[in-house]
Amino acid sequence: MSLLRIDDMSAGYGAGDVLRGVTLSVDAGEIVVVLGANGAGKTTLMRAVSGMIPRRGTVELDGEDIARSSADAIVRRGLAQVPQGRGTIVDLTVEENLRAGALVRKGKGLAEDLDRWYTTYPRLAERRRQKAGLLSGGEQQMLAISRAMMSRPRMLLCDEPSLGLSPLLTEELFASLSRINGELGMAILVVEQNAMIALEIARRGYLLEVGSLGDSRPADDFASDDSIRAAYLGQ
Amino acid sequence: MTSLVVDDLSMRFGGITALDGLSMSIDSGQICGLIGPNGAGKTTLFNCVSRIYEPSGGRILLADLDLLSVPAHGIAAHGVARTFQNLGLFPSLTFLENTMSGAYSRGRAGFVRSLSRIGVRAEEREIRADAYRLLEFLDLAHLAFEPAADQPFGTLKRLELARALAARPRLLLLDEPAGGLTHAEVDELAQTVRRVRDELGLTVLLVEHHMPMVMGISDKVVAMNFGRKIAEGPPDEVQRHPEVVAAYLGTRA
Amino acid sequence: MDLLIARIVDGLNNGVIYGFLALALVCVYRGTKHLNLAQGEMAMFSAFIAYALYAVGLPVPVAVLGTVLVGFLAGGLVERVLIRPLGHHADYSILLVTIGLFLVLNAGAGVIWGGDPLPFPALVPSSPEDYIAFFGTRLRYQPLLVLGVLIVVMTALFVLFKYTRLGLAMRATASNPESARLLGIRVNRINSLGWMLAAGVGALVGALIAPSTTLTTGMMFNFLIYAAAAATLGGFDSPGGAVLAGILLGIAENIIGSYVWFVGTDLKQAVALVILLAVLMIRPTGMFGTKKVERV
Amino acid sequence: MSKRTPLVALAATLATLAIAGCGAAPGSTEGGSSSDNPAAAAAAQGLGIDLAACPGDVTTVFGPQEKVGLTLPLTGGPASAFATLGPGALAAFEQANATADLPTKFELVQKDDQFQPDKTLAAAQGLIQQDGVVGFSGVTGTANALAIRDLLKEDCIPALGLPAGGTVINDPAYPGIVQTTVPFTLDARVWVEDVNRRFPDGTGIATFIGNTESGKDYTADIAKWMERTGSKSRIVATESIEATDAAAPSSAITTMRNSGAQVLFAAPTGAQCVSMMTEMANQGWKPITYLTTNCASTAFFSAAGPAGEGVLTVQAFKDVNSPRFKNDPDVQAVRAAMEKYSPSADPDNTTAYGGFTYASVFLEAAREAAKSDLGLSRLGLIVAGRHLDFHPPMFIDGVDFTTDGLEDMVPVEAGELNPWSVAEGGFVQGTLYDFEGQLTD
Repeated sequence: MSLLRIDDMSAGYGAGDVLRGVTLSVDAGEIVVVLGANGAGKTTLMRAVSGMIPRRGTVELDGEDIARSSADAIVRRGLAQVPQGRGTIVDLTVEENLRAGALVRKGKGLAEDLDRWYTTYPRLAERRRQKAGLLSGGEQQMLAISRAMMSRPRMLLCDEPSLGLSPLLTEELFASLSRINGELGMAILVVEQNAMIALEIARRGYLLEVGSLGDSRPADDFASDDSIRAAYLGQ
Repeated sequence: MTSLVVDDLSMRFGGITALDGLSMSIDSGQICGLIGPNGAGKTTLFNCVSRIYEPSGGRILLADLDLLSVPAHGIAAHGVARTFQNLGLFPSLTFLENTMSGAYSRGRAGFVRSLSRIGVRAEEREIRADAYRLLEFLDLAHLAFEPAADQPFGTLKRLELARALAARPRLLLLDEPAGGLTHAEVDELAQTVRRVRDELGLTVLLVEHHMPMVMGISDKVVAMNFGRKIAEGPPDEVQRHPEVVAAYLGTRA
Repeated sequence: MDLLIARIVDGLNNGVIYGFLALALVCVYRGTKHLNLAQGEMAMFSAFIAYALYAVGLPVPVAVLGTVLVGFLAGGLVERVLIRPLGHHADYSILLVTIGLFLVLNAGAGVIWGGDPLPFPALVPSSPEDYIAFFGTRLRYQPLLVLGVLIVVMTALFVLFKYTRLGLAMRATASNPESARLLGIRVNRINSLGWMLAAGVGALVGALIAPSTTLTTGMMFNFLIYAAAAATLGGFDSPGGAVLAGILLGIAENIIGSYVWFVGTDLKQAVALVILLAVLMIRPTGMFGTKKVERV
Repeated sequence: MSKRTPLVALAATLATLAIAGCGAAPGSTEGGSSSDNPAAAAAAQGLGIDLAACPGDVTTVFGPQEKVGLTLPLTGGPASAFATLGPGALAAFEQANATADLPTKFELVQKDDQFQPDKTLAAAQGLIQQDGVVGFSGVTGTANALAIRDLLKEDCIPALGLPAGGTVINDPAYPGIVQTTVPFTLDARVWVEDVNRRFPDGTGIATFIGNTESGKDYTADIAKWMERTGSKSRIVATESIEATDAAAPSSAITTMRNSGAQVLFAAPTGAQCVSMMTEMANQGWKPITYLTTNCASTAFFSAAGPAGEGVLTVQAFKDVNSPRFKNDPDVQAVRAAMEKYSPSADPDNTTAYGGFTYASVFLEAAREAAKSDLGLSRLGLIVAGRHLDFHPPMFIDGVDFTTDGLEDMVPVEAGELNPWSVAEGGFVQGTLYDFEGQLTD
């Protein structure tokens, strides 16, 4: 059974739907990427899944219906978010941001978790007492991923992690997502414009074109044909 | 015949270089598409040309006029008009009034004459007639006396175009005109932009993510990434340019 | 010298009240970034409730704790019924609603308890003979008690904000509500809690200072102006800053009013506002406020 | 619907204006006829009233049923302090309607003015134009009375029995306005005379005065009487307080204490009466303290507790809550009248008795007018109001209500200077000061 199952979901902001009849699934332990050019509706898709905007249709996490749950409830059910633009809580320190990520879960292991992410992203450890607003873009992205992982989610949503980052940093970041997937068996749904890098770590991919989602295809398939280029650059 | 020349333009915000020695040019009467991934510097360039930003270095020439020597509020009078991503219209004014509001920059009546009303009426009549002709041209005349509020987004986009044209520009800057439009509306808008260029003889700089539109109407395309120009040329060339493909699709390291 | 000390003590007495009420303002602001103009009237109404509890025979400390509890619940109710339905971006409407609440509470208290000032018993001995002599002036137990409770409450709030999960959730919500939701924080509940805390602190202020101001419907009006000034001066997100700014404001206004010949008592309020303006021109975030730090 | 409301209101206003205008026109043409009555002409001339300028005939005797207006704060902050005045006044009018043999029954119409002068003016206009009141009783507040006196003068409508202590109220240009409370100038005169008596060689005086209109009266009157009585005392500290300031006035007290003053003249507002006394006790400062008559209520002094001991106030009214007047037959009669004729009146509230007393001045003037040649008319009321000499039942013995045309404009010119006694739980009888005929300038 799919960990995340979305069936015929539509969503938008006020007048008119931006997404129309989207169907998508993510299995446990899998990285799935949604590719799409700017303006295709990637962020709308993410915000619809995470309950930040109203949506219609089926949204299930591990068989539980979350289509009518509020955004915070969805997170508490184990679907963690890395929002576009990283959602850094700028007035809190790096460590407070991480602790805020762990607020939804009860139980012990906070120190171990902090340790784990400081080890994964040593630059965060160096800046743990700094205000998070002072971090560079790449560091803030690392913070956003670690913070989402601090809730020990069942699944991670990543909205365009490469945004505003240099190719080198993007590469580094995707490598870390791949490790998180490998080491923790974490299912990850990532929407991303940078197709080549995303496809490198994903098992399957979807192509989002102005509000409608194509069928899922194995990552290698995309790499070998021209469909993405056509979608991104026209014709 | 060159209309807009951007020469070695740089723009730095704090420690970040948003434009890095960028040069490009558009011939008079051309439609030029400006593309690039998020954060490539398109909007920064756009805002430099429309004089919202003061570049850190370089030149911008419109025909023989040094645009950077013109004060920001004066560029409209020198033939540069722009549209906005999220519509800069007045919802309570009618279509005609909104269109007329675009013409104030070319009004000849100064402050004193406006006060004394000498010659102002005649000028106002002229502007009104002009605005109405523009609405007719853009198939909006039937809405001339309707308020802008509550009209469909696609219609308002065309109204914004009408308002920009009311300033009788030589150079029209379009900032993501396709954003928020449906497929059909985008096609319609593309045709309109073409027609405007053909019939009014404008030069158009278009920043747009919607590739089919850019590739469909542009005479030339400039692609940017990380503040630099990575390709410039006809659409089908730019589309296949390896650096452009890499910028959009990413690369395998 | 003795006179100067007396004036500092006088200023301190008022400053403690400014600081205390400012603390309540900060509680709402920290959670929700809203300024509650009805804060003073809520405190005044709470003091009357304490009086009513005392009048039916409860011991004074129980009456005070009782009104804090009532205030706490009422604060939550106000948030739930009046503020939340307006949505998260309704800053202007929320300001108007708090003005409305101000008027309703003021008129309501007048209708219920009348216009005559009521005597409210202090928690500590407060007959004219109860004081500690201090350089020719009298340190009285009542303001000392207010100061003591203020320090305790401020410390408690500091610990709450800085060292507890709840406090972290409140700070995260205040700084970036959208992100907070995406971390699973129940933002609405946190906002409620901010109002509850503020109303609880306000109730405590009202009941504690009523013995020295006497209990009337107008008792909080002026204090709110000073408290808002103190909260602004101290930086709206800093409990310690608001309290310190309140105390300094009380002392400064008194010293300047007494020793600068053209100021006098008539212009004391103006002094507070001039200090406010001066500080804001130099430090827009207040003396102890957090600067918004963010890299592009 | 919501859009139509202002239109309806506008239409109503225009209609009202039109009716008022039509009503005034024939009246003004007939106005000349009143000069046919030589008694009326003489009486009017004596008070400087131009009968020809009055709309309608002010000499027309009232019908069997007329309306009297009263403006007071029923909503807003001051409402709780003053609203009880209305039911007290109502008791007096209803009692008179039921028992007195006046040819006219008076219906009291109360209107809210929130204690704001501009609203008082609007309320008074409404009372005159819509309700057609023939007079006012109990317009509350000096500034409020000032706001409407031109309107009343234009319409030649009397206002008798005003709880407005300001010195400016007693102005010969406005003969129809009759004050009925301890005027602040009496307060100031008594304080100065009492200090002169205690300290023939002079002493230092501190003043603590509210930053209000009446505060200005106090400051001016204190200076005036100190000069006229040749007082050897000096004012050594002048502190003021904003009307809205609720903080204990510790800094002002500190300053006054350090001035070495032996005497304090204090005129703060409302609850400040209490916090001032408490703060003085807290600082251990015990000058001879004279406190404004506005503070002379048992409620304030009870709240002040031991701090009120010995503080002096001028009193003209019987304090219904003090042991001294608990069993006073007049107080009990008024209490009975309130219980019978206006059950909503609070029989323990001083202000309610005040309302009764203000109304009783109007009713006394009505009685006198009915007996006079002028009869019970608007002019009759004005003339009678300016020539009253009686003892309202709620006045302390020895204090009378006396007016004498434009010669003596100040009706209440005597008062007892009474110290508060904590042990008695009330003011105890002190010295009676009587300046009959000496306060009008």
